[in-house]
Amino acid sequence: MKHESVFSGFGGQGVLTAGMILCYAGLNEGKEVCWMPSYGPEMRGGTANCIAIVSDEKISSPIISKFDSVVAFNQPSVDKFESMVKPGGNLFYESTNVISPPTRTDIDIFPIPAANEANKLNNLKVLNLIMLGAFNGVTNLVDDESIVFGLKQVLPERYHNLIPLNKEAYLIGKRLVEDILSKVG
Amino acid sequence: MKHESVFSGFGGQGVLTAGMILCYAGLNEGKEVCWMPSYGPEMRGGTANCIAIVSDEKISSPIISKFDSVVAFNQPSVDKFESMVKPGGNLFYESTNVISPPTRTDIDIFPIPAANEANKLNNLKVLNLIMLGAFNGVTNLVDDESIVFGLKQVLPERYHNLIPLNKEAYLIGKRLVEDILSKVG
Amino acid sequence: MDEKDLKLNETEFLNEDICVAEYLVYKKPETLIDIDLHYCPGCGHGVVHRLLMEVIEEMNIVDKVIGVAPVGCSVFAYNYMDIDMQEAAHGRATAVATGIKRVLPDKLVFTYQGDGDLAAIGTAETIHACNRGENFLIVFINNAVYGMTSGQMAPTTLPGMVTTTTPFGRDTSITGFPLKISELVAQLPGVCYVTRTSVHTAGNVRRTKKAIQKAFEYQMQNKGTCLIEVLSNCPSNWKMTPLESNKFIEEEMIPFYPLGDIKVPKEEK
Amino acid sequence: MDEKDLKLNETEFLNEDICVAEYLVYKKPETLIDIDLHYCPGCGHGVVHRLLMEVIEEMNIVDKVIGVAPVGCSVFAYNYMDIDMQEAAHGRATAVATGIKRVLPDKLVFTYQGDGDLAAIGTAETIHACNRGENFLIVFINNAVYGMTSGQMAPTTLPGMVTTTTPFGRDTSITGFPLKISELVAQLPGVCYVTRTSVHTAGNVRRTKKAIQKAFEYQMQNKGTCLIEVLSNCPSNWKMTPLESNKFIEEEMIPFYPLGDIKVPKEEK
Amino acid sequence: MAKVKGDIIVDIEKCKGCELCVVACPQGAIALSDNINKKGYHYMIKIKDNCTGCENCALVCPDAVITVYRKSGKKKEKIATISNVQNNMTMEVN
Amino acid sequence: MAKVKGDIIVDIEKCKGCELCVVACPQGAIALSDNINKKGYHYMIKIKDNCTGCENCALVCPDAVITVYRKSGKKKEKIATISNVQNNMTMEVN
Amino acid sequence: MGEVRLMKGNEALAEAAIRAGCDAYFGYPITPQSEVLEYLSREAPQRTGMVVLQAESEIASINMIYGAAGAGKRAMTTSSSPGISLMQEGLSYIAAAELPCLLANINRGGPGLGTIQPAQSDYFQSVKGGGHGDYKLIVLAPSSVQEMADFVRLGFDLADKYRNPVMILSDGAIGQMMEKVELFEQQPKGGTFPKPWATTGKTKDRQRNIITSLHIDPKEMENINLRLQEKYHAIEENEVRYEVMKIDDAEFILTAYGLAARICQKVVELAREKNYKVGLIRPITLFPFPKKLFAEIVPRIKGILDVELNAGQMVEDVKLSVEGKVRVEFYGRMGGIIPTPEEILEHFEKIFIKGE
Amino acid sequence: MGEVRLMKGNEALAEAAIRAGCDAYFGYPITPQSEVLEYLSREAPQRTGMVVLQAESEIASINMIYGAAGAGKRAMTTSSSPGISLMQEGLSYIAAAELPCLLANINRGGPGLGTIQPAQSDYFQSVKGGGHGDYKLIVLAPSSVQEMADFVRLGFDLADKYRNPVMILSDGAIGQMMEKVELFEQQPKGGTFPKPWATTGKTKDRQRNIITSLHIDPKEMENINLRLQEKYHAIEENEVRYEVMKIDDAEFILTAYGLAARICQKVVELAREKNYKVGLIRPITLFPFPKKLFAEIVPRIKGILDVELNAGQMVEDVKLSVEGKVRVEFYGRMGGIIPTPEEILEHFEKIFIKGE
Ligand SMILES: Cc1ncc(C[n+]2csc(CCOP(=O)(O)OP(=O)(O)O)c2C)c(N)n1
Ligand SMILES: Cc1ncc(C[n+]2csc(CCOP(=O)(O)OP(=O)(O)O)c2C)c(N)n1
Ligand code: SF4
Ligand code: SF4
Ligand code: SF4
Ligand code: SF4
Ligand code: SF4
Ligand code: SF4
Ligand SMILES: [Mg+2]
Ligand SMILES: [Mg+2]
Repeated sequence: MKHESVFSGFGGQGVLTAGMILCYAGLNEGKEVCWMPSYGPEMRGGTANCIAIVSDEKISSPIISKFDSVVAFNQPSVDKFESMVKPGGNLFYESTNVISPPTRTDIDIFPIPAANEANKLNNLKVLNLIMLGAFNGVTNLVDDESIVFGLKQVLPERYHNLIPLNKEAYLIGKRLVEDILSKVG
Repeated sequence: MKHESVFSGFGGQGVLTAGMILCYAGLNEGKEVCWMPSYGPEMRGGTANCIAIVSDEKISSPIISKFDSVVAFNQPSVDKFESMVKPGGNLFYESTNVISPPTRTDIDIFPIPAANEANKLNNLKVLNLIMLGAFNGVTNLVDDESIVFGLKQVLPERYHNLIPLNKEAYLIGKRLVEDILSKVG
Repeated sequence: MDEKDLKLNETEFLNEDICVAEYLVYKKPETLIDIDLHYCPGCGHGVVHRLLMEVIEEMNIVDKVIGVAPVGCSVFAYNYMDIDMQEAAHGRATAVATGIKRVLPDKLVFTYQGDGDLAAIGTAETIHACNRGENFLIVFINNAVYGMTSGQMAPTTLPGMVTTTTPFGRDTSITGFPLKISELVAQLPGVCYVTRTSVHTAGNVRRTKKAIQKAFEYQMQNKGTCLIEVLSNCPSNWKMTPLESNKFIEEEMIPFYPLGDIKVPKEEK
Repeated sequence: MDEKDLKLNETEFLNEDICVAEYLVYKKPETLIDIDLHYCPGCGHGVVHRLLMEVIEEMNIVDKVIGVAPVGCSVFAYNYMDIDMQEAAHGRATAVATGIKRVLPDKLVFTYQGDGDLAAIGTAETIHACNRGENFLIVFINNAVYGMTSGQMAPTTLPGMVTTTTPFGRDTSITGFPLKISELVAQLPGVCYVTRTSVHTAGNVRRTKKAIQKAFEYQMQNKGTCLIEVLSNCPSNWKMTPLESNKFIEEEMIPFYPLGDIKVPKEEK
Repeated sequence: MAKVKGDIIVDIEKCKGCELCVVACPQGAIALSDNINKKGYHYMIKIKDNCTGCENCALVCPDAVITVYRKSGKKKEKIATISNVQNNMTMEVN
Repeated sequence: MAKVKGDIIVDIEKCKGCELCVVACPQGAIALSDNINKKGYHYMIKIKDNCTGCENCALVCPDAVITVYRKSGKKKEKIATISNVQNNMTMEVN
Repeated sequence: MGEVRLMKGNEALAEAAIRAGCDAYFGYPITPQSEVLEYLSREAPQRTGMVVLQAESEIASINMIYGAAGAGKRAMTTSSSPGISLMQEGLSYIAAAELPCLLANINRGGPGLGTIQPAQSDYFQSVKGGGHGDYKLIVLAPSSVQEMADFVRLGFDLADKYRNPVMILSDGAIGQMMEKVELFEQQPKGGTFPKPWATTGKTKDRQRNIITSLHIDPKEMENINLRLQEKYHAIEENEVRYEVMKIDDAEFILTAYGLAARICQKVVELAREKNYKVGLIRPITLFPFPKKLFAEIVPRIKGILDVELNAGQMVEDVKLSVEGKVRVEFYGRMGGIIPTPEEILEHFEKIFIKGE
Repeated sequence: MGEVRLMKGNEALAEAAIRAGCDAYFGYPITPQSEVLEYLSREAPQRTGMVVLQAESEIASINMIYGAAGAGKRAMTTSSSPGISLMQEGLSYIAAAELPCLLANINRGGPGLGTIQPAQSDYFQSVKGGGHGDYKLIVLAPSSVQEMADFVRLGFDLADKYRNPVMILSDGAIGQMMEKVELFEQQPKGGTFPKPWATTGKTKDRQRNIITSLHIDPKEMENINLRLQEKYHAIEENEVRYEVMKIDDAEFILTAYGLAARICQKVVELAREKNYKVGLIRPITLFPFPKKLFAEIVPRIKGILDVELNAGQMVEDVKLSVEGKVRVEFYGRMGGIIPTPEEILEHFEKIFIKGE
């Protein structure tokens, strides 16, 4: 099993962190993982993305052009990565921010109104965990406890009080896709 | 015809200039010439030398290890260059300053009391022209007028009044070897 | 919400009798190219870019000016300024400017440099260009941090200030004190004009503009090196909102780096 | 004249009852290795070398001292000083010294640098080592010229002075004014002691020695950077006899570079 | 509402919502919108009609997105065409 | 001749004839020899017997070739062996 | 098993420096490697008392290394391409003075200011000598975060063993990516190699120590050079390291180092799926280069495809190793572009299978 | 015939710079090339109004060149090995920004501070690229004082033609020796190539000009690189220069550049006296290297002896050119030692005649 994904959005939306939590979760389960950020000055108010690979075997190339899943937090990310989803793969997108949604028919597309849900939690920062929840709700790549493990690794000690909130957001994301899946399935 | 020589002595004795005058003299006669100084911090109170080549044909290697003539202004120069005179070549040395004179028998050796003669002219600076005179007196490599041409090139305009004195020194050097040669021959 | 709504919403107060060319009092200069600046929200670099272009436009010297961009957040300055520009290696802007000005002495040259660029890696070039009295303008953006590389200590970082390379605050016993490079170069005889300004309030923006204009005038008069140090913010790396960052300038930066002229040409003293 | 004569000649005044160990008052230090110095006749480098070694010997700190030689005429300093030494790249002696001192904070470190080395190519390293207050001694030999490379202009060359690269005299409008680097670094808070001395008379030699000793003491007390600027001669490249060169120091150098303390530790002011 | 003397035009797509203009405005005439632009920023909007055309907001704006008009006072001499304003703005001034 | 109080030993082979010691000597006790050493320099010699052992000459000598003795005054405490002096010097001090 | 962590390559390198007993780090920020200085500033001084100093420039850094290494300490700096170019004079001095120390170049796309994306365009500079004079660095090319850590320890050991500077030549992608890394145990600070030549203050029981690269007499300088060349020869004999993948039955060899090798591993997998007998040689030491391995394998193969993130640099060493005895082709992308495995495979097929 | 003078190599280079219409020289003293700055300080400003400025360092020099060349002027600097190492970052920037300019390296023995005697140990640095990224300098190797002068004009012309930095790679001996030189006529200042890209102040009739090497988007950066590589290819096609001596009937080829080639001319003479059929190939352009000439001559010869004043650098390009088809041997001296013709001949005999 190897799952190759990319998380993409505005700088500040927590896309890098989302991918990193996923990798820590994989690590927690003894898997091979690889996380590769885009970096540099395009971060200045621009977009950011990271590749996250979770695999049972050793990972060869960390550079990939086709993804099992794309998690897009904004319009430019949808525009950029839609074509890079492998046939049969998943595209999750933050639907509040995206005006022209993806159109491919050979992949599974999940619109996630994460910003709305985050607003309900009164904390826009957890948007990324909602997206991650949606992602893992579909892929079932890692266990929920591993996500919590990942959260602990990624959040500085002084913010560990926010773990429950983040977990809640994660579960909301999961539930959102379960709803979608149940409607579809 | 190609004549390969080296002029060697203390810094300040004018050895580089002597070689340079010779090269200018060669140039004046349409010959190929090459002048190569030793350079760098060994100049600080140390020794200096230059290779001077005068030739009818194009000069290939400017780096040579055997000389037709060696003109040694002090003891270290005799010590260093005696062995590098080609068999049948010439070794001129400033005899006032040299305590252990050269000993080879397969070359022509000319002790030149240039310092004494320079003292007589009340100008130690012309020692180099005396040595050059000795050298050219034996080798007849260039004409006397060409030496004067060389002097003009080498001396800054404001010292051109010293040309007669230098020429005199040169002729003294020439005469010194003529005396030696006449005694031998 | 669709696009129509948005436009309506934003313009309901618009006074059509005022917003006409006749009453225009401020618009950005044409020489400031109309594309998005890549700077973070609130970053002072944008203000200084605009001021430079305003002065150049108002003085009508576009065809005379050659700018030198540094390596730092403002490395792309040449993307925004509609003038001839060169992008210099990190720290070498004043050497590059020397090269330009010496061969084109009738042109007006300026460098635009950050504190890392000018006061760390470029220290030798800065000091020697100033010491030679190179007749150009150095615009020095002091934001007390390496912006572009994400917030490392700069020579101008304040004592105790947290940066990514001084995670426990700048310890002057290890890294030394902030370098007041303006005060240093002001002592060099070749330097004609050194002033420290800021752009965190409208008044200071006005003063900075005036300084830039003066400096170009001095350059036209061949008076020697001019250096304008602009205290600027780096909200991203200071980990502050733009508003907080301006407060920091007021409360922390200015007390350490007092505003005002450090050196003016003799006849004006 | 043979060798016998020579010896006799030189020793006829020798007083055998005075020249005995008991009455010895001055001999060169053991740490100054007994080989010929490669310097030109009369060159001040030799004096400063000797003074350093005298102080180190007298303070009994040979096993604590690490010296850093520059690139310049004194590049071979390590040939003469019987202490551990490193030879630094041109201009980088203070960076090298920083590397040494930071890993061996209990040792005593000094650099020995010429004006080209310290004030031209090494400007950034000089300023920043001083600004960090690196706790070592910088011995700065100002001979107003690049000695080793045969007499080019140095940053400290006097206005109008002829060098091989200012054949018509230093034109300050082209090359700038002499850089008073001691005055510059004296302003940096990390710097504890800056003084300017010379070695052209016996009195000045004594004062220079005292300064060196003080600087080592301050270093032992962790007071920060000490810099001793020694005005020195370069008869060869000034095209003067040693005596003329000392007169030049007196009459031209000192008026421009006044002798004396430029900065002393606070408590001693 | 105060007598109108000045007004501003904001290039909202270029605004980064830094709020510096907001605190610079002596009239309290402007604020950030609750909406965001394409870049994801809350952009600046006028919230009152009391602008005096003092230029402060434009001066501090790092992104040079504000154009200022003022009815009173002497007219500016050189007035050029404003072609910069993005075409998704309602107003065009020629 | 003045009462002898001091004296010097010069390592003549290392002397470079710079004359700095000569002008530094308050007694005028030293001068350059007409002879030259192996390096080609006129070396310094004593010309008078009025040395006071003031050390000036030794202090200014760039080549550290001068050793100074002084009879009057307090004795130096640590006196080490002088092994440096070249062996073509007449005197050896142990 | 050592501690396992998920780390960025740059962080792993920094953590490994602490654990390898590094005494001093001097560095100047530059993307994509600033994490090294940042991590060390945060972690190192408290843990081992290691000196961590942000220098005023790369030139200062490399010369601080010179000083610290000359004082017998384990010293290190890191940078990325333009910064490494500035260190060339210092590096030549360090190599000449035979000072053991460690450098890392987290290569980004050049030339000039270029881009901050990963590249391998500094191979020549690292391997042939970007500074002046005949000298060699030992060059290690990690291709994983694990190796970013491991090669720090190996690098310091090789440096000490041979009194030679060691360069870890990595790139922006490996520096920035996070992978699982098993960390080795804390080593004694300063390592265990005796350094009797170091300048630590001359004690009575020994002669003075001098660190220098100046030998004004050409004979002496030639002797120094001969000694250096001898050392480089010994390194070539003893320290060649490489990794191979499926070369036993290979008809074609892919060769690549670092990040490009990671990608080529995937290419080998893809190629084998298509039944092409493709193997991979990944030089780990770029100097010393695994010449013999290439020479040996030549008779058994039909062609070599060298893949690099540059315009063709290591390929010269491959060609020099095979001496014209087999076809050597090159595929490279530049300026920070990273080719995909599919793209490389396609190129491979084009030249070796479809025989264009 | 032009004016004939007896000049030092360095002086000839300086004089030629004035005559080639050089607009600006920026330099820092270093032995054995300080005469260039000294000569120009004395002569240039009065004669042509050329700017001559002693910079505070080599780093400043190279970046001043950048500025002046970017302003469309003929700009030049010179240095020797350690100083050239310091210029590597700047050179990479200049190559990337495609600024025409001229450099000379009067090579001295390295590595480190080394010696000031002549050497050829900076071949790799000049030809392979001592700076970061994939770039090439056009490298000219004079072997006489005459060529020290002539190559300045040629160098400026090539630089302007290709918008590429040109390096004259010479050495201390050629820089210091005096020979007869015939000087070309004074050329127009600044040369005659149009430079519409230069930053001279944006006039209304054109877009702004930008000199930069930054292209943060890797695709853009790759395109820049592809364009550069194309240019280098064109240079390889058009600008190869070399000199041959008695190669028509040669069984053995000596190959050497610069000073070593001068010595090898004598070796050929000596060898011919002994009836060995020896010829000489002297690459004049080191990049572009005369690969084709070597490839062509291979079938006719028995062996090549490459002679350099280093540990073996150009020999790699010779080997890459002949692709293993003929034996290539190397003879080198290092650290400023210059071999005599006799010594080289002896070595030649040992390996090729006596067949050791
Ligand atoms: C030789 C070199 N070293 C380091 C860097 C990395 N670098 C880019 S910008 C920068 C510092 C920027 O700080 P500053 O000059 O203060 O500008 P700011 O971004 O704060 O405006 C550094 C270190 C580089 N590009 N080149
Ligand atoms: C990088 C580099 N640039 C230039 C040189 C040449 N160089 C050697 S010494 C020197 C200047 C010496 O002058 P200074 O520092 O004043 O020392 P002095 O000889 O006068 O005592 C120069 C430029 C060098 N060795 N290395
Ligand atoms: S990082 Fe700082 S200096 Fe750079 S653009 Fe952002 S706020 Fe401005
Ligand atoms: S050149 Fe000058 S500084 Fe150097 S040794 Fe001679 S006199 Fe002293
Ligand atoms: S012009 Fe003045 S009053 Fe009007 S919005 Fe701007 S700051 Fe407020
Ligand atoms: S200052 Fe400019 S960018 Fe910032 S909120 Fe106001 S209009 Fe927007
Ligand atoms: S010790 Fe004093 S008195 Fe004696 S020779 Fe020396 S300077 Fe003269
Ligand atoms: S000062 Fe020293 S070197 Fe100079 S003349 Fe006197 S003894 Fe000789
Ligand atoms: Mg900054
Ligand atoms: Mg000096």
